Amino acid sequence: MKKLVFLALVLSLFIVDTSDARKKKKKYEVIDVTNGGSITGTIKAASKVDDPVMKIETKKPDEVEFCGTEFQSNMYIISPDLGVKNVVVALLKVKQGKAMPEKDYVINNLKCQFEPLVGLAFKGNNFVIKNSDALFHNTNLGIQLKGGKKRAVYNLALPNLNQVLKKKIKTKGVHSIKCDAHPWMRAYVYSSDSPYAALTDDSGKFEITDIPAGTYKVLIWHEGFGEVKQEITVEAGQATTLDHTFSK
Amino acid sequence: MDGTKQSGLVKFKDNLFTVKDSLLGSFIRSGAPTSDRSRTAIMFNNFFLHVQTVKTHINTLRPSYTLGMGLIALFLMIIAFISGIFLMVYYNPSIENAFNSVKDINFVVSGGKLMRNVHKWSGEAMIIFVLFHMTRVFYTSSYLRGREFNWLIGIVLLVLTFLLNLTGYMLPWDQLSYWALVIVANIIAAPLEMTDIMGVTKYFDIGGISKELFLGGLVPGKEALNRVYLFHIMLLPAAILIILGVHFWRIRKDGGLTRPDKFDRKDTDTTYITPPDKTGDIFPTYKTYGLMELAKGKTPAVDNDVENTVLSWPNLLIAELAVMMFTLAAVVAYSFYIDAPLKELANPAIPENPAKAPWYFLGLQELVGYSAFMGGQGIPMAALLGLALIPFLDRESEHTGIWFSNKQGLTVTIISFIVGTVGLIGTLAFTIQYGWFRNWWPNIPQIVIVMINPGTIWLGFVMIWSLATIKITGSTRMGAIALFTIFLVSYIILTYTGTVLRGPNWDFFWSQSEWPIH
Amino acid sequence: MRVFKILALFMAIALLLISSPDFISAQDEDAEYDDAAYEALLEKGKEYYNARCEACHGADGDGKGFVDIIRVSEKNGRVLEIYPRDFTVGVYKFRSTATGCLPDDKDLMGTVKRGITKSLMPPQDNISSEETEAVVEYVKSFSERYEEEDPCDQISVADPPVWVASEKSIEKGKKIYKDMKCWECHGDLGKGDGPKSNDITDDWGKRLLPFNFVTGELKRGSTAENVYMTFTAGLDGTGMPSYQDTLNEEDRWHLVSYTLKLMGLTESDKKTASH
Amino acid sequence: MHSRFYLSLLLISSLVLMMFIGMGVYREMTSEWKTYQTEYKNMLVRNAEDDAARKRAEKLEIGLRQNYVASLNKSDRCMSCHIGVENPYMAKADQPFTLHSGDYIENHPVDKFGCTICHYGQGRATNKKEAHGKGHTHWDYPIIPTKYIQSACAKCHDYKMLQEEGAELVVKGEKLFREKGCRGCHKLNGVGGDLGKALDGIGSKPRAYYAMKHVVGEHTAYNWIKQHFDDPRAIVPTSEMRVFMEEDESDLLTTYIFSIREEEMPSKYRFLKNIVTPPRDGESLYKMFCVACHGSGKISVYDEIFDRTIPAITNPPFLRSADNKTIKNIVMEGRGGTQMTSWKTTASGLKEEDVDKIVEYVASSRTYERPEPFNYLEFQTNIDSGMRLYNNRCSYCHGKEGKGGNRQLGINLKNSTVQQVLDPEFLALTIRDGREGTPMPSFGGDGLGLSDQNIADVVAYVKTFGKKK
Repeated sequence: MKKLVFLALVLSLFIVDTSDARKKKKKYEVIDVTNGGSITGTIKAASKVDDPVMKIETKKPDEVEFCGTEFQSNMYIISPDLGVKNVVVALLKVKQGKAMPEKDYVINNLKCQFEPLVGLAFKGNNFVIKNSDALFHNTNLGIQLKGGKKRAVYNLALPNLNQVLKKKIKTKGVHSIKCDAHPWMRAYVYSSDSPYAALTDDSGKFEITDIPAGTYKVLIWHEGFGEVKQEITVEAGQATTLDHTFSK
Repeated sequence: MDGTKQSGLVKFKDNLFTVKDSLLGSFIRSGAPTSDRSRTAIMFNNFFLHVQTVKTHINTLRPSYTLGMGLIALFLMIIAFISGIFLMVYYNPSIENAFNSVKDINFVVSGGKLMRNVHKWSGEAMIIFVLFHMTRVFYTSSYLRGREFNWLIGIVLLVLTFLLNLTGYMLPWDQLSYWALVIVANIIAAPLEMTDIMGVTKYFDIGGISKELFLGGLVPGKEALNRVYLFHIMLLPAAILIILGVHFWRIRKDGGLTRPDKFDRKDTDTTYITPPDKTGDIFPTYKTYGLMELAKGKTPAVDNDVENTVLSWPNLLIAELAVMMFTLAAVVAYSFYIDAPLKELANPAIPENPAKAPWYFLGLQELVGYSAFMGGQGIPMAALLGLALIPFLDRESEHTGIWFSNKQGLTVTIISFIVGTVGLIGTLAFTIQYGWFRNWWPNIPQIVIVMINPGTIWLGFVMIWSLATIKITGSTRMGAIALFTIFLVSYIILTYTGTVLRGPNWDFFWSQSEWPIH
Repeated sequence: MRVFKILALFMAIALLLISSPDFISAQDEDAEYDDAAYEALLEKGKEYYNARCEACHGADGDGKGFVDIIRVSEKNGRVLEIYPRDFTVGVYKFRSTATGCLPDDKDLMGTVKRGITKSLMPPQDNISSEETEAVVEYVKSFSERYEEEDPCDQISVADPPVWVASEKSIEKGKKIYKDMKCWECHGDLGKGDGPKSNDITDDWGKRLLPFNFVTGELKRGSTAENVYMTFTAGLDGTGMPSYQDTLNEEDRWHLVSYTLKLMGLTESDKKTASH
Repeated sequence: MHSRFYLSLLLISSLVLMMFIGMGVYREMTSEWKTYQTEYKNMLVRNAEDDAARKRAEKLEIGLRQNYVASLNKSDRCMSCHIGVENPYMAKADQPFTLHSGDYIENHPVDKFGCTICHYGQGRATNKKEAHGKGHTHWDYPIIPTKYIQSACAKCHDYKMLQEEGAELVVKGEKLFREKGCRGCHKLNGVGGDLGKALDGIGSKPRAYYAMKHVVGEHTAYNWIKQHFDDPRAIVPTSEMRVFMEEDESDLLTTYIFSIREEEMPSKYRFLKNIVTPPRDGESLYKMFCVACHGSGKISVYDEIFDRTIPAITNPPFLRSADNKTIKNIVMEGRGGTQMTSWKTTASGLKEEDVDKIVEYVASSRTYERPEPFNYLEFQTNIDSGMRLYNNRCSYCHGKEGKGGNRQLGINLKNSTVQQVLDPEFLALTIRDGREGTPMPSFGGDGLGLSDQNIADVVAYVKTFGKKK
């Protein structure tokens, strides 16, 4: 009997072990962060950039009525003192730290636009994809790769009004969202595998807190300006400043 | 001597004032007959009436005996003649204008369309009623007792009826006409198949020559149209009129219509006859007369059955008048609703698919599908020959005047009808389903197919069947009934098959609605 | 006795491992680092790839071989521009896994063997199963995605219900086709000419044309199961979304019926065609 | 009287006959055109402006009207119903009384031209159904839809005049006909390709000429042609016609098609002053005969209709390795086993000088000098090695036996042109350098790594295809 128990134990160990062995990258580990550092800063643009107006071209007359013929792209929302909104600032490859936020990320198809335009999602939660239009939308979500390529993550059909789908967030990085039925629709979500990611506010400010001391790689990404990666060292209990100025 | 001294002018004056009466009197010499004597006289004295006997046997007047078929056929012919003359006024027999003139008859001439319909339908109905008439004559054994010759004349009339219709079909020069002409020309050229088989076409091309004679060239064109027109309006009508005269003459000479040897009057007979009025009766019922002493055979009065005859005026004449009006009314009513077909202008480049002969020849066309020679000429000739020989091979005259001869005759008719229907449908179904020799052995010599094809096999079967009937029943009349019944059934079934069941490429279809849309 | 018990224990473990579906992939992942057999397999795959695939898909698997774009003019004159697949991204259309998932190895092997005749990828009719496996392993090695992600489970497809392609089902499918807005891309008559058909791009930013059903030739093979799988899994990398969450299984089969009708592949279509 | 049966038969039959004769007379009296004419007369009387006009209107005779035009052999009775066609007061009236639109009627008076010479339909008919020739009326030329009516103008007028005076649709159609390359497959006046039917007199072909099985709507020649342009394979399932229409192009071409007629108009009707011969330079000829398949010729396309690749014939890499003589040879001989037919004068009716012009035009985008020669003849070739290489490297596109097609990207290597007309040097260059803009990769040099010797072997092997039967 004892031997059987032993056998089961060994077996279960082995199985757990094999499934772990597939993960070459260690999973994010939650620890108690005491006296963590923080990063604050402002992302600015070198000069004012005009926010382009985008045209809507469709062959379906009912959509012209519903969606309009053009819209403000909101790509460059720049405050008077040149702070840039909707910039993602995220620490990369964080091995351990505070607990992941538990919050689903809602992608709403509203009036032929995605809402929100740029957002932060945290791995392990769900994408909640919602269609608030009486139109066919599909939500084609993919990781942005180098060279303008994309890697599909979800491509889901939402033909009906008020349809809601829930899908696990399982990938990380900057995802672009598009709707193949309405090629002007676009949105971005940064899916982070650590809780250390932030989005700039209207004045271009952001803050990331409770970071265990150490040297990190930071990603600064903006839809129009592109992305920048930097190294930053966070000291315990200190606020480190990270400013960046995008130029076009 | 006053009278003689009357001046010529006064005489002229008198004559002038009485011209109306004297003119009428010379037309209507005797006025309306009021007595049997005058009724008799009028039958003698009137050219149109004298072809009929003075007294008519009651049997002749019974609709259930004659069914009026011969008369209807006659009246149809008259209607067709009259309407044909009307159409001839407008029709133009040239390939440039034939079609247009028919269109004009349809569209512009007042009543032209109706008249054309009447002509067309009376002509085609004539075929049906000539056949019905023949059927009646056959089943009542009316081809015997001196009537053998008239039977032959009847067959000639049948052929003439076919030819008149056929030539008429070709005149509008539309697609139907043209392709029917082509088919007929090919049937005429059918001996080509035989000469080809014998390998003598090079020296003796009888089929080709006949075709060329008929068309007036190698392809249907204006010569063919002229020829057909000539046939249709002159040669064939003249022939049919003359031969029809002989036909009637023979009826009169052969003692009128047949009747049973033992005739019983029925109470219902009074529905059809007016009994003789006895005033001035010149034909006592107890006397018999031979009206023409040189005439052979029996005149209706010279018989022991004289008490069953009634005066032709008014009995026969009313009957004839009624049938005439009936025929006319029926033809006009039919023509009012159903238009005679007229398709597109003849176009030699675009064959009709299926190219069909007129419906009454589609039985032949079905047989032509097996072998051009046998179907087009061999089998029809054999059938006509068989029909012509019936009165000479069956001489049992005791059944004359009785429908189906006797009970056995009716049985033979029914059995032959069933055997004919089932057998022929079976043969056709087999051929349609499995094809024939050519489909099984593509390299088989054509002569085998000419000799052995569904048509000839059926012909052989019919012969064997009627011989067997003769053997079993010991009666040639029964054999004749078997033969004729199957002939009739075959004509109907083959015609139906060719008309309804054959579609494009002569393929089999249950109905025209299944034809592939073209 | 003891020896026997130890033996039994090892056998039990071995049995369990084999029966576990994770075993093979586990093997592979490990093998990438330390298994010489795996290296040999890759080498073999590379050899095959360089001989038969490289001209189109490129030596680096980025779809930029010497052949470049292949253009196919459909019968209605629509010219499809076909770019050989870029393996570096690791996105595949013909999967039997849910949307966003890596394909099952069997999917890839099937595609290699069958070819995609519509896109002129020739079928590899005389390839052995080891060669297939090898070349698929090699193709997989182009994308780091295989290192990052877990393969998903295959979606199981039962045999098509008997009523698929029946008149009634076609009618229902037609309604779904309308309600699901399939026509917006694929057109009312399925000719790929809907109002959205000109605006669609794939994940590489290249213009895409929606499938023209009338051609009757589905790239992954024109069977009912494949059509069903397309609705279920979607075609990743293209505009064709997955309807797995939107339509229930029955409705997807109805849609299959209508699709087959549009493609002229129902029984009655075949009958009229032979007429 | 006792003969009740016959007497009652006589009575009933006579009554029926009378009835039908009466009905026949009634039908004549109330014929369609009589009704229309009465209506027209009433309209005139009602709307008369003064007494004289009213008197004139009242005198209008009701009767069939016919235009007989002897030289056209037309008897048109259309005006029996369309009685107001020349009456300017009828401009706003409804059909059938309305005035003829436009000013055509001024130069084409009805009594000189009739109606059916332009509109077709059955002029002799006196009821609408048969006159318009619609439905099952057994009339070969039903009334032509107004959108194609200009096809009739081209019977008598030259294109310049048509262009200037309001018949531009048929002019556009004619231009399209030249520029869509219709004659690449269809002969007209003896010049053109052999793949399709000759188009001489196509506009006069009767309805029965067309297989109407798949035509949607009414089965007329007009619908057939129009729908066949829109989707050839919907009308003729086995059609290989490569024609792709945009917007109204199919209507324009249909209009032109119905101006190609068999019958010739009498000379006094013809109005040909400025006959402009269409340009016959290389580009026009290329469009007329080649463009339907080759398009611009810059890129090669695998065509699902032909089930083979249509080569790019104007792209520079091809021109670099093929000199004008080679191209001309290909054009003149055609490529056996493919849709490329021979363009010799005897086969296509095209003059040799025209072929020269086409070749010149095709070669005009040649940008490079001849490539570095391969010198094929200097190699000792080994056919076995060529076969191995071919099977390994070429057969996936060109097929094991070099036939191409059938879902294989490569062109047919087995046809007589490749085997006999093209010299090995050309083939070797093609293999070595590939064809940019087409799927044919460069196998030599840095490309897929075949040595010159290998290439020579492959060429030698390819050349053996012609010998095998």
